Amino acid sequence: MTRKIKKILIANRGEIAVRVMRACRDLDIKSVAVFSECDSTAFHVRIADEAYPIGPSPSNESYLVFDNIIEAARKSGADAIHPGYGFLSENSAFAKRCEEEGLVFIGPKPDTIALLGDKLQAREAARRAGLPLVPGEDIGDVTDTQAALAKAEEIGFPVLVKAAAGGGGKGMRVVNKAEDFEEALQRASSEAKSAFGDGRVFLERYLTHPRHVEIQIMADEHGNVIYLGERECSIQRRHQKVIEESPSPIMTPELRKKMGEAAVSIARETGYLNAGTVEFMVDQDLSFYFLEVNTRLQVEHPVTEMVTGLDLVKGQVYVAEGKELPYGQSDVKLRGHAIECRIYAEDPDSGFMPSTGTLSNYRQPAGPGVRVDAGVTIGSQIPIYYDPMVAKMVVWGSTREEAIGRCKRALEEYRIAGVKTTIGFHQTVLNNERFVAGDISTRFLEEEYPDNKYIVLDDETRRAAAMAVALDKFANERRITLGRRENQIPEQSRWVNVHRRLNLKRMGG
Amino acid sequence: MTRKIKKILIANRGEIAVRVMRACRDLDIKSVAVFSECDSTAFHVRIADEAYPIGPSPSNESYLVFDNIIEAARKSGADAIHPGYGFLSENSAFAKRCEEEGLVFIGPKPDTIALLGDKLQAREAARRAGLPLVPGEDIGDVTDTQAALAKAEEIGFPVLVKAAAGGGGKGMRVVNKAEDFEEALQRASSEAKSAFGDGRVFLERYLTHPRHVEIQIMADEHGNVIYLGERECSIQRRHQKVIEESPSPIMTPELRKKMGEAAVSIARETGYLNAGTVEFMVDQDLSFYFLEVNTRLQVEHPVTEMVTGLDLVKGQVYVAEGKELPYGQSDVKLRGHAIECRIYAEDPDSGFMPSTGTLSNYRQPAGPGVRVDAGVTIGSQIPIYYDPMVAKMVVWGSTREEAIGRCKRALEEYRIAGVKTTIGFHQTVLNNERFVAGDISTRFLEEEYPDNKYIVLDDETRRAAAMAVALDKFANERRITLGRRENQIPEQSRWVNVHRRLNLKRMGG
Amino acid sequence: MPQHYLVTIDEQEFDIEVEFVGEGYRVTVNGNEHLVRRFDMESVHSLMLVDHMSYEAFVRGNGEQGQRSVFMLGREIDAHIEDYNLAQLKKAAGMSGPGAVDTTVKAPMPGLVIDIKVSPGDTVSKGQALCIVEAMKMENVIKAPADGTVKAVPAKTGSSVEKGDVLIDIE
Amino acid sequence: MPQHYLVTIDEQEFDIEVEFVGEGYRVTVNGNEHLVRRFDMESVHSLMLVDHMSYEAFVRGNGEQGQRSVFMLGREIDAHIEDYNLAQLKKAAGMSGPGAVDTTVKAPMPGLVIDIKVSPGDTVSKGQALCIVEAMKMENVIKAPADGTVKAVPAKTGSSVEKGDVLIDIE
Repeated sequence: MTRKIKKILIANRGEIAVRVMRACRDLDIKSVAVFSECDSTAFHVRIADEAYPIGPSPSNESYLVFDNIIEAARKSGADAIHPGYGFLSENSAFAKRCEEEGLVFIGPKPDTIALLGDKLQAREAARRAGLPLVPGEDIGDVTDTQAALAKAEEIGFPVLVKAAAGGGGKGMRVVNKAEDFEEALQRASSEAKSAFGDGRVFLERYLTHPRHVEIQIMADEHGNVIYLGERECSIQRRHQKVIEESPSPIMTPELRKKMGEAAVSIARETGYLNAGTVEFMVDQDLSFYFLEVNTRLQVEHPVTEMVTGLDLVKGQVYVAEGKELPYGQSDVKLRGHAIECRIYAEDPDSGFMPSTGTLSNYRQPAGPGVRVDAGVTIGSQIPIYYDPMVAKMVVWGSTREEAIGRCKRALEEYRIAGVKTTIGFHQTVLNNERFVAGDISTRFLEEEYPDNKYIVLDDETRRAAAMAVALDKFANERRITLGRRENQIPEQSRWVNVHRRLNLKRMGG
Repeated sequence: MTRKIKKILIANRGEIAVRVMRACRDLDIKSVAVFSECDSTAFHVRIADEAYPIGPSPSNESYLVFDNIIEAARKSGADAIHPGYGFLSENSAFAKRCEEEGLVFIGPKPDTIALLGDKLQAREAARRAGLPLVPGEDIGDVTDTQAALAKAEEIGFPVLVKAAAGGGGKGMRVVNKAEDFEEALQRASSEAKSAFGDGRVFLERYLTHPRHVEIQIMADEHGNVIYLGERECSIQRRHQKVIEESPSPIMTPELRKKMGEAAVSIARETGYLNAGTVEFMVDQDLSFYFLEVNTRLQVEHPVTEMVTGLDLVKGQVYVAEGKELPYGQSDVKLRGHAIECRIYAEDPDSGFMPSTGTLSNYRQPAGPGVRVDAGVTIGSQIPIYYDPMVAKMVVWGSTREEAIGRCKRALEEYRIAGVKTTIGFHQTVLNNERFVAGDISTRFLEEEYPDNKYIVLDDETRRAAAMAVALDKFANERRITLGRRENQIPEQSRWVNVHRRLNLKRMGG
Repeated sequence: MPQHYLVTIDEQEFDIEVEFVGEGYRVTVNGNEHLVRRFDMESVHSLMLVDHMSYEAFVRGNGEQGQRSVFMLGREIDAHIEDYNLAQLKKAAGMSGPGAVDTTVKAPMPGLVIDIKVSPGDTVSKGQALCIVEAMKMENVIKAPADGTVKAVPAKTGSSVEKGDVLIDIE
Repeated sequence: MPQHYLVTIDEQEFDIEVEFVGEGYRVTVNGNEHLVRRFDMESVHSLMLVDHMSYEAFVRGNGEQGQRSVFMLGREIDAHIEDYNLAQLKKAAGMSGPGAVDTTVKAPMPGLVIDIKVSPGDTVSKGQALCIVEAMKMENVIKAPADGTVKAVPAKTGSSVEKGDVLIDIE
């Protein structure tokens, strides 16, 4: 049974809201923005067809409040809700609420979200679907530390303690030896309890140089499940991806087929619907292990779009309309190489400390092979309430080498003033020999930059910057001196003034 | 014999200078800008590694002066010159001068440029290469109008009078009947004489509904000549292309092969080197006729780049280095569909009258499938001296339908304030049913918009614009009233003020 | 206090009343009421939420009194605004409204006059070519805005003109 | 009249003299002379042609006297500028230059203090975690900028802080 979606409310903000709205416009579907108090002039509000306020700035008073979002959907007459990523995107209760309200939730069914959101249940589903798992054990009761330690020793150190309900590195600990185990277990559990309200943890063997490789899947109501290649996401800081690419430098057609089919298996096992991502760890011998399923659109979906030529958000809408996917497995062909750099308002050299402020300048790179999905524009404020990602810069090249070249060019072209950003960090990584050789793992950053110092300026840049500072001061001092004389001239454009000043200088002024 | 190019001077300005510089940066080659007086802060100067002044604003005192450009090349230590399009790009004397100065001219050999720049000689070369020609005749001596009329009658009216040295519609006349022939002949010849210093003309049968379809070619020093698909460029105003796409909606694989091989034949016949374009007219029965060869990079080259995945400017540099093309004919695979809209600073409803000024706002569209090659940024001035094109907006979609949808979205996202532009014109054409159906010819615009009125506003937009004007006036009047009260508050960011004002309003202010 | 304006776009008239209310502005357009929230952004740039419909608009004066350019949805829209009551008075008095034709033909951009096709005393009809101005390497034909008689021709062939210079005077 | 500055970036010192000359500025950096043309663009934004090398640079003060942020080539570079002679006098007098450590630990962004790991009287070493501030859904560890002894702890667990608020005082 198909239904026509005419208006979609996007229950999100920032670049992903803008991304979904662009797909809506491409499809001639109306888009509805929601915004908190500090987001009233945010870029996603400006791009939308309609916009509704949903409460104060903190997300638990706005973007996370079911009622406010449902009310905005009612008022606007939206017939579907796209949750983006983060916020309510993996909240099965919200998906269920949408169902009850007669709104199409663009994502999997609530039960699937609930099942795969529980790491232990997801692990079980993966086992049933025949996916390889990292050797590991469930620990029901964290009070019996002796039994837990026995299990850890059975797996063998180093061992990873992970929260069952976890995500984003919270409630996670690497334990290198038995003596440290008990404390790590308790801390992981209490962290998980405070972060997710669920203190259950489990143990996994800790792979020392794993890659994070994930498979994009797409499933419709008609039983079609396909995979759309992989993404290599090994460059991580604080267990968060910062650079992603497709294809993975280590991928072979055989491995892609094996991993792709494994991803399709767990999707079938769980009755998966819509877009999703099956995450794997890949060891140095190219054996791979199931990690988890993300039941939503990923931040890094554009790299897949650029190599497959398919629009994943459009695909999500088609599937949500009950239609059959317009392409089958054999239509998925990869072309070239794509790399994404997440541009965060953070200071890389201060442990990626968030940086807030107003973007007094913002100019995106452009030209061949460059796609920027941004949530900001010139004048935008970076508020303290939300994730500090301002944009994703994605480049495509016919080869990985070309993509890296274009990526470096585009990073140099980026102009952001007002906040510190991760652009310099990306420039450093893209020039790193190991990265260029594709020799990476999730431990890449800690191995290559043990002192967390990423920004290295060459002499020429440093000297030019010093000159810029001196000239700025000189010009300001001179402006004060010249002030009285300049007042005689009626107001003109700044440009005319520049040329006039230059002419004065030419005349020996 | 290969040579390594380390530094390229780009003898051009605007978007094409920026485009070539981006390719240089991708290749780790240094780029050198040249600039006239009014271009000292132009975008291409800001993107370049180095920049040299070459004279006053009029192009015949700067961008067209051989000596000034050669001197800048000398000073900068550039080893090659890329001419872009326009200016010196098809000037064989300049190409020769570069050769003499030991600089690599990135383009064909001087003799090839000279030969193909003469329409009569080019026609002869095409005939030798076995290309189909529009029935037509050379008229040596325009003083013998009786002989010329006899030739015109032999061809059959309507007949087209064309300047041998022509381009851009100058020295061109359509003659529908014998009575009008003599005057048209004289006017075309005198126009050609004053524009090109060469009054020779020739006659061609005038096709009533032809398409303009051109083939991109690339040739190296090792005898490899390949074609990279076609571009449909039938949407023209004043004989200038404004919307181009690839592939052509009427193309079949068989026709592409035939036209592509014809293009390769004339390239081989003329010893062609580097990138070039062979232009054809295609009649309604899909028969095609040779038009001319453009011995340079075309404005519309990005649509070819987007469907082939190949970087043509990089290809030009490889070939100029004496290397073999890194891809053969069988590697050229077309994927999806690309459309380019040329954004001119012109008023479409006043006969595309150029519009000058300063860009008080400039925000480019972005997101999936959108590439913008711009020669401007916020604050840029559009000077009166040069071509008024400010940017090329190019979109890619997996189908023509998807490309059109994205194109309309991207045009709506464009924000340019300060000059009139052709954005509204493009929006109109992209919504035209005949355009959507691919039913176009070079007469499309005159047939569909006989009164030259392109901008049609819908009621909703008109009403919203009226409200914007009223609210702007209201707010300005109020600001004057509130002025004194606001002065009490110390300077804060404009954003804070907005929120404060809004709160005032909420409190009944 | 509500303000009352007459806005004209493409000869279509909008009778608009604006007043502050608690959450924004109440804007009544030809009798239909809208609630509008409006946010200033950079200089002339604003975001309007018209009954929740989102519009980015840039409004600026374009030289003459009451004339405005609105940049919206990628387009530039020409508009004219006037105090409503004043406009009614003018109409009653038979004075020219914003739709009336400006019979002074001005240079639309800086350039070089390369041809003048009329002389004082000539009768011209709307759309007829009056002169040719070259700018940006292109010849731009300047046409008569209305039927009339050429009164004066200040422009000279071969001379440079600035934007706004009077080329031809028609009456 | 030439001006003489001392600019410090990453502890590297640049002795810079600037003066107007016919075509732009003569800038002497650690004895090497450069000809620089400089164009103001928008507000803090400028284009420099340094011996023809093209740089777009944005310079702005970042709060404290002499501190500057330079936005260039996609990066933000921290710099300090001082009158050259004044800087030499200070050095001679043994006063702290720009490289000296600020022993007042301030909140680098607005946020919520969720943990304080030191008390007055504690000895701390450079890089040691002092407290944790949550902002943008992330916990940010604030570390000691140098070895020293905690003098005072104005920050309180559970309280909000604004950017620049003093968290910990070290001596």
